[in-house]
Amino acid sequence: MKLKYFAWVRERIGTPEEEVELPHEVETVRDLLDWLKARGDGYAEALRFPEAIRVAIDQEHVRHDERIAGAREIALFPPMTGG
Amino acid sequence: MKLKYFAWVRERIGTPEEEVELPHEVETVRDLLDWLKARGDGYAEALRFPEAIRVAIDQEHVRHDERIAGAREIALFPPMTGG
Amino acid sequence: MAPAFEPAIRTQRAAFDIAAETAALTAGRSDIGAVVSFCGLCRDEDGRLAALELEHYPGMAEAEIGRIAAQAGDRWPLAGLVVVHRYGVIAAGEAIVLVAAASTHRQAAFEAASFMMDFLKTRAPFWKREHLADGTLGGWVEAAAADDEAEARWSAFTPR
Amino acid sequence: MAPAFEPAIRTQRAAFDIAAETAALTAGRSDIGAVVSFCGLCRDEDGRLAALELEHYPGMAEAEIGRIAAQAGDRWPLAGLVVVHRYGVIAAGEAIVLVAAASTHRQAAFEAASFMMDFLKTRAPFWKREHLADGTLGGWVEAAAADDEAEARWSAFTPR
Repeated sequence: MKLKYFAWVRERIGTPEEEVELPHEVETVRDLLDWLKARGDGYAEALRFPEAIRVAIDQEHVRHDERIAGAREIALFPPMTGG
Repeated sequence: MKLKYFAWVRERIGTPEEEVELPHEVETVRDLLDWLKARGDGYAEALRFPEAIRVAIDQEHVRHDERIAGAREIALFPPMTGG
Repeated sequence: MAPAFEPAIRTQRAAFDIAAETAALTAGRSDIGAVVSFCGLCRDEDGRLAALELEHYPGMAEAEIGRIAAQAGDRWPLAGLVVVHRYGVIAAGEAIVLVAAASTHRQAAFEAASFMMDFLKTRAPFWKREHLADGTLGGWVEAAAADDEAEARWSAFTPR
Repeated sequence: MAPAFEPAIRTQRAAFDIAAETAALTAGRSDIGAVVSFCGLCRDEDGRLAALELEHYPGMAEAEIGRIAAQAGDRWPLAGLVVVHRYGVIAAGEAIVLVAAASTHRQAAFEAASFMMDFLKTRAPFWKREHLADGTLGGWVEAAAADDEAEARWSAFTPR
């Protein structure tokens, strides 16, 4: 599965995107955030306040309780500041 | 005193403007409309429904109970349809 | 409270250039975050109309638009305001009126432009007459009750 | 209800031409009575900023703007809608975003353009970073609570 990161989430994790193999027990967005936080200091720093992280599955906004089965691309980013 | 007419008020009265000498007893806009109505068929036709007539004294909107003493220019016209 | 800007107000027979008018609002400035512009166009009413002819009251038209602009300047923190209102014969598809409002923030610019248009409709001394598609002269356009209602909503309105 | 128009949505690095974009909305048509355009510009924050750098999520940005546009098309009878959102480094005083909405009547055009902007602010995947006037890189702009409130007001809103 492809993960994409934007803005300060990207900077703290240190890469704009990566391919990951998720363990079977990672079922929801919330599970994914918890799993990523344990991958290293950058991840822990980026995801320290997980409630601040916005998530899109296959380019659509989702809530943290959304199930991720079948997703091709999951993006994590801060609240948007466009416009 | 100068009177100006616009749109269908102008057309029915038959002139865009005229100078008039008002009798002493014409004190308000309402008095003026009544006095004008008696000046001829075109005036009567233009001012048949006086409540529909909008009035400006010296280029500012006024109500029909406004006193006209001191006015230099009074304009009569239908409700505006600009914009 | 006096407005902190000098509104640009014109009536003219000629067409206007929206890009030039709005560019003048922001030229040489970097404190403006939002420009909202409204352009009102002559509709053909499903092919019924060839044009609208606008009569206006020279002098009062500019003065009344200026009074409406001053009210907008009192209500919203505007950095600039442009109003151009045409008169004469305006063909279907052509522009009749332009209002552009500039402000630091978008909500003020949106509300001020909408306020200007609602008051221009009901208070600026312009009258529209129809020129029909068959070449004959039509009647004078009647004032719409909806426009009075649109104006009235501002009396209960407080900017956020 | 499907929108009766095809919104034009673009993200791009280059500056846009407001006149050309809005002219495209009305070209060859005489059924449009109102075009409301919003242009959002980069402010220098009292001289503190040289520029804003906008990062975006290519693909999702256009898709999300399209979803917002479809909602606007369901809510208001629009004849056309244009959204152009820039990314990359945008100097103070330059334009960042353009929304233009065309409709038969002015209120629909005003409300649709305002709705588009409120939802672009909170839902379109763009992030702003400050470039300071002293040449250094500043921080990421934080999302404003006022923008969430501006979005929320539409959930209680019914077009007239």
